[in-house]
Amino acid sequence: QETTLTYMLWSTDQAEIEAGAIAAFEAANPGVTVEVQAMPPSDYWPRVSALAASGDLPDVMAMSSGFVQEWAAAGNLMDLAPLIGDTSLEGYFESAVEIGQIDGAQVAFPQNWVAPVLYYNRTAFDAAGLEYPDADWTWDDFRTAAEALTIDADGDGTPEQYGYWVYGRYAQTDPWVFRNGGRFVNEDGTALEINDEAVNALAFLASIVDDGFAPRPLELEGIRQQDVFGMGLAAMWVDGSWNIDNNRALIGDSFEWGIAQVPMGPDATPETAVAYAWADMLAVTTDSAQTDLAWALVQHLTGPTLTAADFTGGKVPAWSATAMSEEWLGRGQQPDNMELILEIGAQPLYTGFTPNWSAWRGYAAAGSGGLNGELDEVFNGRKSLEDALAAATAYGNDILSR
Amino acid sequence: MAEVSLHAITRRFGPTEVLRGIDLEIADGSFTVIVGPSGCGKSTLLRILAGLDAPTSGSLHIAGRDVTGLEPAERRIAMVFQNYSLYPHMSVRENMAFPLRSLRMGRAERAAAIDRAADILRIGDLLDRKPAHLSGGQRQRVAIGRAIVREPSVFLFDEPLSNLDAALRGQMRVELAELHRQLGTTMVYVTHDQVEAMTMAERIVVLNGGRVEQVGAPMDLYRSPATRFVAGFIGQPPMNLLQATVVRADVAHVVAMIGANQHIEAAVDGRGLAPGEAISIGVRPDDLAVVAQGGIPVRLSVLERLGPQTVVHARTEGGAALSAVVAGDTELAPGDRVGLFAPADRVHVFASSGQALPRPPRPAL
Amino acid sequence: MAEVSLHAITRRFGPTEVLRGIDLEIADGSFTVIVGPSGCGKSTLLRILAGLDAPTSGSLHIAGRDVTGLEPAERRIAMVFQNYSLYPHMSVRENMAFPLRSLRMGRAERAAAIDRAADILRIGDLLDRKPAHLSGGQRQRVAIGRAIVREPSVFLFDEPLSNLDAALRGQMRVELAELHRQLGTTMVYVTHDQVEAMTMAERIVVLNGGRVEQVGAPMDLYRSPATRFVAGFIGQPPMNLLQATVVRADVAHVVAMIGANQHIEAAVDGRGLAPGEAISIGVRPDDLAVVAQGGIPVRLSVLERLGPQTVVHARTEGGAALSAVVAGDTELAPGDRVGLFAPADRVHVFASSGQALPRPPRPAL
Amino acid sequence: MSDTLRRAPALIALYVVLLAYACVTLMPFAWMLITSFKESRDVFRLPPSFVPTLLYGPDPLANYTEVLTQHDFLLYFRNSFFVSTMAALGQVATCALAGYAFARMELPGKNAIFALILATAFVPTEVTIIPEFLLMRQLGWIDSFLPLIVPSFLVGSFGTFMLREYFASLPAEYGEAARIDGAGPWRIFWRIYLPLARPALISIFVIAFINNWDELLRPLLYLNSPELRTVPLGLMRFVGEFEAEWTLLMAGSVASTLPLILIYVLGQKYVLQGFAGGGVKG
Amino acid sequence: MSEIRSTRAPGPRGRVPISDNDHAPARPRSQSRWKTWGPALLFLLPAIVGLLVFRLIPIGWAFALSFTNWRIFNDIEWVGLANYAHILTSPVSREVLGNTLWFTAMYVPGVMVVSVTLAVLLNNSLRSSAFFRGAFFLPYITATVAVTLAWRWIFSTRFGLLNHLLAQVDIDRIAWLADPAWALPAVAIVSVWKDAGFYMILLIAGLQTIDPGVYEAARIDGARAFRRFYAITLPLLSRSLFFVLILALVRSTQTFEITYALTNGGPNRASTTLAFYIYQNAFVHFEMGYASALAYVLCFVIGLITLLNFHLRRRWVHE
Ligand SMILES: Nc1ncnc2c1ncn2[C@@H]1O[C@H](COP(=O)(O)OP(=O)(O)OP(=O)(O)O)[C@@H](O)[C@H]1O
Ligand SMILES: Nc1ncnc2c1ncn2[C@@H]1O[C@H](COP(=O)(O)OP(=O)(O)OP(=O)(O)O)[C@@H](O)[C@H]1O
Ligand SMILES: O=P(O)(O)OC[C@H](O)CO
Ligand SMILES: [Mg+2]
Ligand SMILES: [Mg+2]
Repeated sequence: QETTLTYMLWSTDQAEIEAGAIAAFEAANPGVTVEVQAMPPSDYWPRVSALAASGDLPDVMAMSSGFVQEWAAAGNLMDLAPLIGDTSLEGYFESAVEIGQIDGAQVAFPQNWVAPVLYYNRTAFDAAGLEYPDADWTWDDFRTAAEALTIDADGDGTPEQYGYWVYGRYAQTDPWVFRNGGRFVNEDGTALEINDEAVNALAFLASIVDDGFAPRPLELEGIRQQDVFGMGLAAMWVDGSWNIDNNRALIGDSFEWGIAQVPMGPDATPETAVAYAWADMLAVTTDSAQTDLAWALVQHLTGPTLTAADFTGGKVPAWSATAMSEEWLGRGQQPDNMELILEIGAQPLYTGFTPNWSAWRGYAAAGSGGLNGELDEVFNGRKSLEDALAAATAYGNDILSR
Repeated sequence: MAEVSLHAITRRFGPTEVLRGIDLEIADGSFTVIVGPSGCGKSTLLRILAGLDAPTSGSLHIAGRDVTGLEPAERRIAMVFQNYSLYPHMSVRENMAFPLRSLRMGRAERAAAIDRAADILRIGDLLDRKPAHLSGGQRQRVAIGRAIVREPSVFLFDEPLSNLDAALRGQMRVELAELHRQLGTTMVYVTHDQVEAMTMAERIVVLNGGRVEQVGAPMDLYRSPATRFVAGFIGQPPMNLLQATVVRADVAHVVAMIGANQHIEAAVDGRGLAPGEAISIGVRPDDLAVVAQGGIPVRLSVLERLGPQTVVHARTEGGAALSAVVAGDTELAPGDRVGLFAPADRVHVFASSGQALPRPPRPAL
Repeated sequence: MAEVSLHAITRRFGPTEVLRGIDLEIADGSFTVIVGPSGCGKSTLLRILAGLDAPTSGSLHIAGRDVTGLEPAERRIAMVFQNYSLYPHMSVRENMAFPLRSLRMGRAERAAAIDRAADILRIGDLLDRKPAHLSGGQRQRVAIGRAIVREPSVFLFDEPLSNLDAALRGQMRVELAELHRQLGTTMVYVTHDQVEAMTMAERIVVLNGGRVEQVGAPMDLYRSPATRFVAGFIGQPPMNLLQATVVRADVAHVVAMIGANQHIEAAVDGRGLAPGEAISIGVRPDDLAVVAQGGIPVRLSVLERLGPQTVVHARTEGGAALSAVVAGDTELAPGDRVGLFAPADRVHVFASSGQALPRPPRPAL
Repeated sequence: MSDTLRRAPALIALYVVLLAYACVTLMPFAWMLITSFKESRDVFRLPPSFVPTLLYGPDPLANYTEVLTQHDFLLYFRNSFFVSTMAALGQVATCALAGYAFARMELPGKNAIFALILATAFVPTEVTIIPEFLLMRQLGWIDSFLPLIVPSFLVGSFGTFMLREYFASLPAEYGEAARIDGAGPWRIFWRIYLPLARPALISIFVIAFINNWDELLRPLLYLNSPELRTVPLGLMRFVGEFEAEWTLLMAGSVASTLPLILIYVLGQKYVLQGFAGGGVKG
Repeated sequence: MSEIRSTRAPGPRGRVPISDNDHAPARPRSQSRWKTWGPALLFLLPAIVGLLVFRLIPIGWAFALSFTNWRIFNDIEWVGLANYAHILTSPVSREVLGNTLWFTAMYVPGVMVVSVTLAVLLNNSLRSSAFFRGAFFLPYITATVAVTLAWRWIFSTRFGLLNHLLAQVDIDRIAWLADPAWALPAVAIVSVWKDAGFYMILLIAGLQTIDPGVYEAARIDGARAFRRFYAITLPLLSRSLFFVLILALVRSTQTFEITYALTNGGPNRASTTLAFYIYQNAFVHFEMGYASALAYVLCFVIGLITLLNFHLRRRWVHE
C-alpha cells in the first residue's frame, strides 16, 4: 500500500544531489513516496526542534556529530542496532560508524565525514624556496615557514601575504590542540578542564599571530574567513576539508595549492596525537512509525548508491569504496593529494563533542561567544590567553552544569 | 399632525444636570426657535428630540405618540447639523438617497423623491458633486435636501447657519423661512444667535442653564422680556442694562438712581419694590434718543455706521457702557458729550431676582 | 510715523495672478479695512505686508523705509490671524512673552509689558491658562495681546472675528475700535464681512479680483459706490440691483424700464446712455418706502423682524427679489401686495461696464 | 519652512543634506543591485569593485533568469503574494472592526481588552513561537497557509491602535446623521466610517503587507511542502551549508523588494494621511 | 454613547470614563443594553478570539515554560525560579543586559534625531520630497539579511568603504565589526539606518497636523529657524515623538536580525543584546525554558521603561 517516508536535511544542495538516489529508492519500493525537506542549518535546527516538541519528527533526519549526543539523550533517535542485526558494516569507515554510537547504541549512521587539514599555497612555498609540509613537519618548521611566507613587499607595515591565517573557530584551532594531545573537556564530557597541552597549542597559535606571521582576525573582518587563503592573503590555513570546493572555485588556476595533515605537537606522542574528524549522519527518529523502511532509506543513502560526484569538496563518503574511487580522489584537480584525508580517517579519531557543545564552544549563531569568542580576543591581542581560557572555562562549566 | 410635546425632560451627565425639567408644547406646523447661550443645553434638548440621546427622566411625544424610547429612525424626524455632516465620500445624490435606502424605497421612487427635493432647493445641477466641491451655502442646501427627501413630520435644525459667512447667513435665513412656508412642516430650530431667532421664529423658546426662561412670539420677547436674562439676550445691539437703586416706586412708576445723582423713570408697576432696593434698569438702544440737553450725560466712544442706521457707543460718567441706535448717518463723533434720553414707557425694570416688573395695569377709568 | 505704501504690487501663483497691481497709501495711525469677497486676494496682500509672502513685483514701504525684502520680524509689524494661531503648548503668558524673547528683552521688562497688555485687554486672570482652555473671545484677545506687547508700528488683522459668534463679534468690533483709539497705531484689517468694514473702518479698501475697486470712508462707499460691485457688496441687507433698459436719459435724469412697463427714475447724469441700452438699477433697502399706492408693485414673501427695524423681502411681478427696511415693527404680513417707492435721488445707475453714473452736476445758477 | 526655502543657499544646503543621506540609504541597496549583476567569482574580488560585470556579458540578466526560472521563484512570489495579501486584508478587516468598536461603540471592559491587545505586542516572538507552533499543530494547520494568515488576520496591535485613533478623529455627527437616516450599526460602519477611513486602512495594509512579506520564522516552522514555499524561504535556499550563492541571493532579494517598493509607492499618499489622522498627532 | 458625543463637547478626548452608568440614559435595561453592547461585541469578536487564542495562550504557555528547563526536544522538568535566579547571578546575562541598555542608549536617541531631522527637512511641498521620502523609506523594506551583507562590506576593516572614506580625512582604520568598542555601535548604525525612514513617515504625519499658521506667527514674532524648531516644532510634535519613542524603545530591545547577520553577537558577546541572546538560547541552544525566562525579564525591563515614560510623559508631551 501507499506510504510516505519523510526525510529532512540541512542542505538544499545535498537534497538536489540525492534526488536521483531517492527516485531510485522509490522505484525499488513500489508504493513508497519519500518526502524531502531541505533548508539551511540555521533554519533546520529550529524546525526539527519544533517538530520534536510536537512529536512530528520525520522518519529520517540528518544528524550532526555536534548535536547527536543531546538528541540521543532526549530520546529522539532510534537505536539502529536491532535493525542492523547481522548486516555487515564492513563497507563503511569504521571510525565514522563509531561516531554515531552513544552508550553502545547506534543512534545515527554516517553518510560522510570530514576532517580539518592544513591548506598550503605551493606557489608561495616555491617562491620562498621552502619545502612543502609533510608528515614529519614540526611546529618549529611551521613557524619558520610562516615567517618566511609573510611578505610585505611595499613596506607599508601591512603584509600583502601572511604566512598563516587563524581565528578562534573549532575547525581552525582544535586540530592543533588535539594534535598536541590537548583536551578541553574531562573524560565524560561533563566539565571543561583545559589541559596544559591544549594551552600550549593555543599559546603557539597566539604567538604566530603576535609575531605578525598571521593577521589579527579583526584586520580581515568583513572578508569571509574561508576566502582568505583563496584570495592569496595567507599562504597557509587550517580548516575543514569541506572547504576544498570553495578553494577550487575561488583559486581556479591562479596558484598551486595542496593539503597536509596538521603538524603533530611537541607535547604529543603518536598515541595522544589523535586526529580530529566528525561525520554528517542520518538518523531514524523515534517518531517514525515505519522504522524498517526508514532504515532501508538510511542504508540506501549512505551506501554505494551515491557516487563520488555526489559528495561536495572534501566530504568523504562513509562508504569507503566510493571514497577510494579515482573519481572522489579527483585526479587532475587541485589538491592532488586527496588520499591524505583518507589517511586521517584511518587514525584514531577524537571529536570532543559534548551536550551543549555549540554553546560552550561557540558555534553557528552562537559562534561569536564561548571558547570561540575568547580565542578571538586572544588573537586580536586584547586579552591574555590565561584570562581568556579562565573565562571560557567558567562560561562553559556554567552551561554544562545546568 | 406632528405637534411635539415634552414633559419634565431632564438630562444629567454624571453629576451635572444639563436639562432641569423642560415642559414644552410645539404646535404642529410651527417654526419654533430654541435660543440660548452656549452650553445652556440646546443641543442636548434637540438630540433628545431626535432620539440621539435619551432623557434621564421625562417623556416625549411626537404627533401624540410616545417616542421616548424609540430609535431616531422610528420617529419620523429629520435633522440638519451645524457642520452639515454630509457624508463626504458620497455624491449629493447618494447623500440624499441614503435615508431612502434605509426606508427600502424602490429605485424609481427614490430618484423621484430626490428630484423633487433638488427642485425645491435648486440644487438639481449639483447632484453629482461631492460635498468637498460645494460652497458653504450649497452644502447647507444639500443637508436640508437630505432631510426633506424623507418627508419627515418634524425637522430639527442645530445651528445650521453658524458656519456660513454673514452675507450667506442672511440669504439662507430667508430661504429657510420660505421653505417652511412651502412645506408647512413642524420645524424646531436651535441657535445661539438671537438675530436668527428674531427673524425666523414664529415662537421663540429662550433656554438658560437648562431651564426655559420664556416662550413667546419674537416681538413679544423683544418688547416684554420676562426676565433680565431674556432682555439682555434678545435684541441686537443688546439692551443696555444698568445697576440702579430704587428711589421711589408706586403702581405706575419707578424712579431709580443710576450713578451719582442721575435719575431715570420707568412706567412699570413698582409695587413690590422698596426704596433703596437694588434693581436693574434696561433700555433698548433704539429706545434711546440722542439729545443735546437733558437725558443721561455720556461721552461717545465709538460710532458704528451701518448705513441705514448708526450705533452709538458711549460711556456714562460712572463708566457704564450705553449704546443707542440713530437712524441713518450722523454728524456725531467719538468724544462728543451728549445726553441719552429714554421715554418712561420704554424703560424696563428687573428685580434683583431677575424678574421683569410688569407694565402698570390699565387705569380702570 | 508708520504710514504704509504699496506700489504696483503684484503676486502670481503659478499661472494665476492673484494681485494685479495694487497701489495704496495707508496713513499713519489710520484704521484701514480691506474688504472683498472670498478669494479676491485680501490675505495674500496682508501676508505681503507682513513679509510672510513676497510680491512678484512692486515695492512696499513702511514708515518710509523700503521693507520689500525684509523678514517679518524686521518690519515692526504685528499680525493677528483668523484662527488666532496661538502657540497651543504655551500658556497665555508664554504666548505673549514669545515675541519679547526675540527682542532679547529682560525678564522684568517683559513681565511689565505683558501686564500692561493684559490690563488693556482685561485678560489678567487668564495668564496661566493654555489656549485650549479659553473661549473664542478670550483667544481673540490673547492673540491681540501677543500682537500689542511688542508695540509694533503697524497692526495687521486677517479676519480676526470670523470665528466668533454673532454676539461676541459685535462686542469685539467695538473693543477693537476702542483699542485703536487708545493705541493710535496704524491698523490694517482684512475681512470679507462688509458690516465689519462699515462699522470699524476709517477708510475702506474694496478689493475685487486682485484689483482695488474703490477706496474711501465707509459712508462715502455706502452712499456713492463707484461700481456696481461695490454697491452690491457694501450694505446689509444688500442693495437691490435690477436689470433695466434705458428709456430716456439726460444730464440730470435717467428713466429706465424694469420688467413689463414698470418705469423708475434716477437723478443721475445720464449723458453717456442711449435709449434701449442695458443698465443696472440699484436701490438700497432703506431707501425703499413701502407704499399702499404707486411704486413698484410687489408681493411680500418674508418679513424679518429685528426689533428696531423690519426687513421686508418681496418679489416683483417679474419675479425679481427686492427688499426694504421698515423702521420698528410692522403690520405687514407675507403675501401682502404693496408698492415699493424710491426717490429718484436715491436710485443708482450702473452702466453695463459696472461703473456708476455720477449724480448730476450742481446746476450752475 | 517656506521662508528658508525661498533663499537659494538654504535650498542648496537642504538638497546637499538630502542627497548625502539618500546616498547613505541607497548605497547598500545599490550594492545589492550591483552584486545581482555580477558573476559569483567577482563578488569577493579585492579591492571591491562596483562593476556589474554581467552587464558587459552576453546575458546580463543571468542571475535573475536563474532565480526566476530555475528556482520556482514565480511560485514563491505567488505564495508570498497570497499570504501577505490575505494576512494584510484580514488585519485591516479585524483592526477596522475592533478599532471602530473601541472608538465609537460601547461595551463594558473594552478598554481593558484594548490595553491587553497593546501589551501583548511587547512579548518577543521567539518565546511564543514554539507554544504557538504546538497550538497550530493541535488545530491541524501545519503545512498550510493558515498559521501564516490567521494570527495576523485576527490581531494587530499597531493597526488596532491606529484605527481606534483614526475613527475617534472622525466626527461623531456622521454616525448620528446616519442613525437619523435609519441606518443600523453595521450600515453606519460599512457605508459611512469605513470608506472615510480609507487612508488609514491603506496604510495598515501597506505596513502589514510589508511585515508579512518579510516573515521568515513562521513559514519556516509551518510549511513543509515545496509548493507552499514563500519568497524568504526561497531566498534561504541560496544560503547553503558552507556557501551562500551571493549573486542569486542578491538577485532574489532585489526581486523580492520590488513588490514592496511598488506597494509603498502606490500607498505613499495614503500612508501619510492615514498616520496623520491616526495615532500620530502633532 | 459615552464616546459618541458632540465634537464641541468640552473635556480632553478619551478621558471620558467608559463606565456606562454615569451618563447612559435611563432606558429599559436589559433589552437596550444588548442593543448597544451586542453589535460592539460582534465587532470585537475577531479581535478577542485572536487575542485569546493566538496571543494569550502562547504567552501564558511561554510564561509557564520559564519555570522549566524545557529544551524543546526534551521532556519538561519543573525548576521553579532557577532560570530567573540564574539570570540574575550570571555574569553573562549581566553583560548582555548591559549591552542591551547601551544599544538602547545609542539606538533610541540616534533614530529619533535622524528621523526628526529627516521629517523636518521633508515636511514641505517640494516636488522632490516624495522621492526622498521613498529613498529614505527604502531601507525599511529591503530584506534585512541581504542588506546587512552589504553593510558588512561597508564596515570591512581593511577593504571597507567606510574606512576608505575615513582614510581620506586621515582617520585610522577602525575594526568596526571586530572591535568590542565599535561592534555594538555598528549594529546601532545599521538599525538606525534601517528604521529611521519608518519613524520619519510617522513624524511627517505628525508634522502635518501642526497648524502652519503657528509658524507664521512665530516668524512675525521674530523667531528664527532654530528657535522655531525647538520652541514650536518639538513641543507640538511631542505626541508623535512620544509614540515614536515608545516604538523605538520596544524595537531597540527586540532587534536581533541585524545583529545576527552583521556581528553574530560578537566579538565575544560584545554586541549580544538580550533579544539576540534569547534567540540564541531558544533556537541555537534550544534552552526554551531559559529563553522564556529571559524574555520575561526583557518584558519586565520594557514594561518598566514604558511605564517610566508614561509617567514622565506629562512633563514633556503637550496634549
Ligand atoms: N456627552 C456629554 N458628556 C458630558 N457633558 C456633556 C455631554 N454633552 C453635553 N455636555 C454638557 O452639557 C452642557 C450643554 O451642552 P449642549 O451641547 O447642549 O449646549 P448648547 O446649548 O448646544 O451649546 P452650544 O451653543 O455651544 O452648542 C455643556 O456644559 C456640555 O459640556
Ligand atoms: N500659496 C498659494 N498657492 C496658490 N494659490 C494661492 C496661494 N495662496 C493663495 N492662493 C490663491 O490666491 C487667491 C487669493 O487668495 P487669498 O487667500 O488672498 O484670498 P482672500 O481674499 O484672503 O480670501 P478669503 O476671504 O477666503 O480668505 C485664491 O484664489 C487662492 O486660491
Ligand atoms: O562549521 P560549519 O558551519 O562550517 O559546518 C561544519 C559542518 O558542521 C560539518 O559537519
Ligand atoms: Mg449646541
Ligand atoms: Mg483670507
